[in-house]
Amino acid sequence: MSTQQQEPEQPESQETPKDPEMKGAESPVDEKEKETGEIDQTTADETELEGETVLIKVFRYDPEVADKQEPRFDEFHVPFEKGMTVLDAVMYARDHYDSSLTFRHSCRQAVCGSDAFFVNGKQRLGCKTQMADLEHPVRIEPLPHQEVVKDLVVDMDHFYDQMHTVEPYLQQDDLPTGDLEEQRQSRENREKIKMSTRCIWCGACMSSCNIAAGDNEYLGPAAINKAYRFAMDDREDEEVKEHRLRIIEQEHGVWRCQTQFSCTEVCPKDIPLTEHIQELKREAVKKNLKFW
Amino acid sequence: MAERYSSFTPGGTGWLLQRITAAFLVVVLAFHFFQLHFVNHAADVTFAGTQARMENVGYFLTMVLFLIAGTFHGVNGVYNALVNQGLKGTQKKVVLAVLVIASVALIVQGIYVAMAMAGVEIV
Amino acid sequence: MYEHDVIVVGAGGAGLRAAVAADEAGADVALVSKLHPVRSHTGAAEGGINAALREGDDWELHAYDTMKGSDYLADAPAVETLTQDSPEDTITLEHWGMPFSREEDGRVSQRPFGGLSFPRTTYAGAETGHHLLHVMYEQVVKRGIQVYDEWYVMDLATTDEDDPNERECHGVVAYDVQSGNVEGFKANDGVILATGGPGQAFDHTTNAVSCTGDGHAMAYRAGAPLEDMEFIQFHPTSLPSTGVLISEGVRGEGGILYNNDGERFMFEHGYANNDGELASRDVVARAELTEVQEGRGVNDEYVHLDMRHLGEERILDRLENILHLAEDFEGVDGLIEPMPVKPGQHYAMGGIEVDENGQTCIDGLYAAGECACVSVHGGNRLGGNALPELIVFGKRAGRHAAGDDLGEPQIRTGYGDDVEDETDTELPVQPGSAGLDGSGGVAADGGMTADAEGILERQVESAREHVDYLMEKDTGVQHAEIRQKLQNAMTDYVNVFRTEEGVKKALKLIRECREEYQDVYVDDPSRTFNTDLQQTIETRNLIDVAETIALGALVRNEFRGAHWRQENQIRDDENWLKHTLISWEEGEPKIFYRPVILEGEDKTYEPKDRSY
Amino acid sequence: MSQSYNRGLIEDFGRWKEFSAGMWAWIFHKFTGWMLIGYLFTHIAVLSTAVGAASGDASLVASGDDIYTTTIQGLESLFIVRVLEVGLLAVAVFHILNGLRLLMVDLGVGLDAQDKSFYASLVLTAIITVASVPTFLDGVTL
Ligand SMILES: Cc1cc2nc3c(=O)[nH]c(=O)nc-3n(C[C@H](O)[C@H](O)[C@H](O)COP(=O)(O)OP(=O)(O)OC[C@H]3O[C@@H](n4cnc5c(N)ncnc54)[C@H](O)[C@@H]3O)c2cc1C
Ligand code: HEM
Ligand code: SF4
Ligand code: F3S
Ligand code: FES
Repeated sequence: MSTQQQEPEQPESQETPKDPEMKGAESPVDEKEKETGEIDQTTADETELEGETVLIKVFRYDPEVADKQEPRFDEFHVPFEKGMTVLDAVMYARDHYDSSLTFRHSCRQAVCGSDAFFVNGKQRLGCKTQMADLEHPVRIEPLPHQEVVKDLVVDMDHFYDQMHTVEPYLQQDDLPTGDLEEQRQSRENREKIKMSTRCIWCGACMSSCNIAAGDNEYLGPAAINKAYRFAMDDREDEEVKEHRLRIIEQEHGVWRCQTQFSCTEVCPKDIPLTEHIQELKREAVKKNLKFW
Repeated sequence: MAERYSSFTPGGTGWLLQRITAAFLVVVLAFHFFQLHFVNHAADVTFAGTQARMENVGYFLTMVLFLIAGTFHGVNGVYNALVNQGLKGTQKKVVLAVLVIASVALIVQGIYVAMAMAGVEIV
Repeated sequence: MYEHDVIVVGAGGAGLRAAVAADEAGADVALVSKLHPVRSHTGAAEGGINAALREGDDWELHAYDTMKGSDYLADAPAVETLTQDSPEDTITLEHWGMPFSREEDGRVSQRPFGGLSFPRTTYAGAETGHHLLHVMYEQVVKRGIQVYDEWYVMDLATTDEDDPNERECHGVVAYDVQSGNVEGFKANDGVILATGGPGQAFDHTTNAVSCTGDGHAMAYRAGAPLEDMEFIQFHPTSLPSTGVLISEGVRGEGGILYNNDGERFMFEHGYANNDGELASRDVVARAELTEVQEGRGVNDEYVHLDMRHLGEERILDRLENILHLAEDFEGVDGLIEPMPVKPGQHYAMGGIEVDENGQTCIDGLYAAGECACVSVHGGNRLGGNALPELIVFGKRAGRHAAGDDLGEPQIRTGYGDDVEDETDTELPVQPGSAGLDGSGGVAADGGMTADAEGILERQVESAREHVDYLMEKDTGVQHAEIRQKLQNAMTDYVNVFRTEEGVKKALKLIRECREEYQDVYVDDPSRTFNTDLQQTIETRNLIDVAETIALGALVRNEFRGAHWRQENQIRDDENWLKHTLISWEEGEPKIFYRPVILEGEDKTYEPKDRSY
Repeated sequence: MSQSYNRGLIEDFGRWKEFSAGMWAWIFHKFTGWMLIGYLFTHIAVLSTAVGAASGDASLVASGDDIYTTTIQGLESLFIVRVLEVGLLAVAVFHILNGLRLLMVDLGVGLDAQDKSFYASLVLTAIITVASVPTFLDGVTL
C-alpha cells in the first residue's frame, strides 16, 4: 500500500479496452501471439523508468458481468517507482483506476503463494517480480491450465486435491515415549528434505507443466514433491515409505513426468522439482526390483 | 481422491525397460549406422554382402536383439506418448492390442528376413 | 445453514491448532477462513518458537524473561501457562513432522534471541512460521477436519443482553468469496476467533494485506473488550515499498544506519551512544523516525542501512537471504548500494480480552493467537514468543470449547467489580459510531427471547441486507480512499512517536473516516470473487480497531514497552500497572482498566528496570 | 459458480515462443522417436525383399542382380533417398544424443545443465549431420 501514496495527480488514464482485435476473439492468448512482436519491443531500463509510467495489460474476465464475459485485456498506466513489483502495479491499478480488478494476494513477501500469475509468458509470483526486470508493456494473465474464476483468480481446488492425494502428513505411530522426547533426525536427513519443505503451494509448477495440462489426473510436480518430502524423511518407517512409493508410482504418478523441467524453472522457491521426481522414479524402480 | 488411482503399478517396469533398451540401442544403433554407411557404403549393399555378415552368429544375434529392443523401445514409446496425452478406457486397450500385434508382426517378419539373409532354410 | 460443534474462524497457526485440539477432544470442528489455510500470515514468521526444552533451562526462567520483556504489563498466570506448556506443545509439532533444524545428535536446535536468558528459540531454518503453518495444516488434512476456505466471516451471532457478560455466542455469519452467498454457521459449543493481527490499520506494516483485525472488530462490537490495544510493536528495519522485514541480523553483523546527510545518526545525534544500531527495537525505530521528521530522511521517507563495508564474502556467508529480499522486493543490490529501511508496524500485543482458557466474557466466544490478548506480551513482545502463544493458547481454546475441563481460570474478563473506570481523559471527538449507522452490532432480538437458530437467522438476514445495500449503492466513496486516509492517520500520529496532540488529531481523522464510510459503495457489480466488497467490509473493521488503538494511546500517559508518550517519558508503575480495556457499548467505546496480575504460582514478579 | 473458460489448444502448443529448453527437448524427442519407429517398420519392409533373393536364383545373387540388391541399389541411386537418409541420420543422432541426456537426467546427473546439454545435443547433431553429408551423397547424381 505504501507505494501508492505518491503521485495522486496521475490523470485518470484507465484505458477502456480498445484493441478491436481482442474483442470477440476466440482466445485472447491467440491474439496475443500475433501481437507479441510489437509487445516485447521495448526493454525497460531502471533509470529510464524512474518517474515514468509503465503500461500493464491485464487479463479481464467475469462470468457474471456482461461486458467481461468475453475475455479481454485492459491497459493501465501505472506510475513507476523504484522497487515496484508486479503485485504493486496491479494493486495500484485496482486502488486507483478500477476497483473491480481481482486477484489473490496477501503476504507481499513470497510466503503465502497466493499471487502466482502468468507474467509475460512465464509463471511468476507477482510480489517477487520486479517491474524493472521485465520487458514492457507487461502482460499479466491468470495461470494457464486452470479454470479462470475471475480476472487473475483461478480455481485452485484441483491443485489442492492433488496435494491431498499424496497423504501429506507424517505417518509415524511409534513416537518416543515421554512428552519431551523428540524423534531424532540427522542433519544430513534434514538437509535432504530441506528444499522440498519450502513449497508454498502457489501452483506455478503445475501450471507450467504440459503433461499436467494434458492429463488432469497427473499428480503434478508439487504433489510429487510433497510425497518426496515425506518419503525421504527418515522419521517415517520403511513400510510407510513403501506405501508412499506405491501412491506416486500409480498410473498418473511419477511416470507421467517427461522431464520437461519447466516446473523447476518457474518454482519461486527454487525447489529442484525435476530432480525430486526423478529420484522417486529410481526409488520406485529399486523397490520393485527387490520383489523380483 | 486416492481411489481415483488404480492399485496396480504399471509404468514402472515399462519405464525401466525403456531406459535399458535405450542404453543398448545407443551402442547397436551407432554400430549399425556406422557399419552400413561408413564402413560399407549403403549404395554398395548386395545380398551377398549381407548374407556374409548374417552368417556370423554373433552378428545375427545382435541384429535380432537390436530388432526386438528397437521394436519394444519404439512401440512402448509411442504407447506411452499416447497414454500421456490422455488416452484411456477401451481406446487405450484397443491401441495397446494393435501396437502389440504390430510389434509381434514386425519382430516375426524381421527374424524371418534375417534368417533368409543368413541362408537358413525356411520351410 | 451449516452446523458444527466448534467453529474456528481463521486458519493461521492459532486457528489450526485450536481445530486440531477440538477434534482430538471429540468435537465436530469446522475451520472458516477468508484465505486458504496455507496462505495465512503465520507463514511469514522467521525466527522461532521459545520453549524451555534443555538441561539448564526451565519454564521459570522463560517466564521471568517474558515478564521482564513485557515491561510488567503481562499477567503472570498467562505467562506461566505459556512457558509451562510451550515445551510439550513444541515437541508435539516435532512429532507431527515439523522439519526443525537439528543438532549433531539429532535433537532439535535452539538459538539465542533478544531478551532471553537462555538460547531457547527453537527454529526451522529462517522459515519457522512457514513450517509451523504447513505442519499444522497437514494435521488438519490428516484428520479430515472440514475447512471452508475463502469464506469471509462478517459477524458473530450473539444474544443481546444488556450486560455483555451475560451474552452468548451461537455462531457466525460468513459469505463465500467465490460466489458471494451469505450463510450462517451455527456453533453448538463455541466459536473461536483466530483472525490474526490488525497490521493493516497502519500504512506501513510487515503484516499481510489480509491482517485487517476482523476478529478484533467483531468481538468488540459483540461486547467483548479489547485489551492493551495501544501496544504496537514497530520493527526498525522493514523495506519501504513493501514492508518486508529485514532481520536484525544485519545490524547484529555490523550493518550501519545512515541518514540522508550520510551521518551515522544513532551516534551522531545521540540516540544511543553506547549501543548505536544495536539498541532495542523501539529506540532505533524512534530514532529513524525523528531523522525523517527533522528532514534528514532519504526522500523524506526512510534511512539507509548499509552493509557494504562488511565485504562481499561475509555478506554472502551470513546474510545471503537479505541480499535476495532487497533484490526481489525492493530492486536494490545490497552489495553495491545501501538498503532503504524504515520502521514498520510489526505486531499487536493487545487484542480481544481472554482468560487462560481462551474464553472471552461472552459465553461460547473464544479468541486465540495474535487477535487475542491473554496478556503474555504485555507492553512488548519478545521475539519468538508469538508462535508458542499460537500453539499453547490455540490448543487450550480448542479443548475448552470442545468441553475439556481445564480448571478455573485466574484471569477475569469483561467489565466487573475489579475494574477501574476511565475518568480523566478528554476526547477530542465523539468516538464510536454514535449517531451514525451502527450496522453489524449485536443481533437485536427485539425483546423476544429467540433460540440460537433464530438469532443466527436474523443475523444472516441483516448481513445479506448489508451486502445488498453496499452492492446496490452506486455512487459515493470507495473504500481504498478511506483506508488510505486511515492508514496515513495512524502512521503519522499513532506511530512509534506519540504525543497527546498527535493522537487527538488521529482520532479526529478516524472520525472523519467513519463519517466518510457512511457513504461508501462497492463499484464492482459482480458477486463472483468480489474483493472490492470484502475490502470494503474490512475497512469498516479497520476503522473500529484503529480507533481503539488511538484511544488506548491517548489515555495511557506513560512510556512502557513499545508505547511512548512525549508528555510522560517514564514507566509510571504507580499509576499504570494496569491493562487498558475498551468495550463497545451501544455504539460507543467505554474505557476502563484492570490491574495487572504479577503474582505467579509461587512467586511474584517485582517490576524491575528493563535494561539488558 | 466459476465458469470454465477454455483457452483452447493453443494454451498447450500455441505458446511455443514461451517454451523453455526442456519443453523443446521433449517435443523433438517425441518427433524423432516417432520418425525412428516409423522408419523401423519401413526398413523391415524393404529388407523383406531379401526373402525373395534368398529363395530366388542363386546365380542372380552371385552376379548382384537379385531382387534385394537391385531394390536397395535402386533406392540408393535416387538423390531423394540419399537426402532422406541424411534426415534419418539427423533424427537418429539427435534422438541418441538427447536420449543420452535423458538417461543422465534419469540418473540424476547434471540436472543443472539440462538446458545446456539440450543445446549441446542440437549443435552436435548439426555438426555430425553436416560432416556426414559427403559420405551419404557420395556417388549419386541428381
Ligand atoms: C514478518 C513477521 C515475522 C514474525 N516472526 C516471528 C517469530 O520469529 N517468532 C514469533 O514467535 N512470532 C513471529 N511473528 C508473529 C507471529 O507470526 C504472528 O503473531 C502469528 O503468526 C499470528 O498467527 P495467527 O494464527 O494469530 O494469525 P494469522 O496467521 O494471521 O491467521 C489469521 C487467519 O484468520 C483468517 N481470517 C482473518 N479474518 C477473517 C475473516 N473475517 N473471516 C474468516 N477468516 C479470517 C485468515 O484467513 C487467516 O487464516 C512474526 C510476524 C511477522 C509479520
Ligand atoms: C531404433 C531406434 C529407436 C527408436 C525406434 C526409438 C523410438 C522412440 C520412441 C518412439 C520414443 C517415445 C518418444 C515419446 O513419444 O515420448 C522413444 C523414447 C525414448 N528413446 Fe528412443 N528410439 C530409438 C533409439 C533410441 C536410442 C538409440 C536411444 C538412446 C539413448 C533412445 C532413447 C530414448 C529415450 C530415453 C526415450 C524415453 C523418453 C521419455 O519418454 O522419457 N532411443 N524412443
Ligand atoms: S513446488 Fe514451487 S512452484 Fe510448485 S507449488 Fe510449490 S512453491 Fe509453487
Ligand atoms: S514440467 Fe512436468 S514433465 Fe516433469 S519435470 Fe516438471 S513435472
Ligand atoms: S502475495 Fe504472498 S506470495 Fe505473493
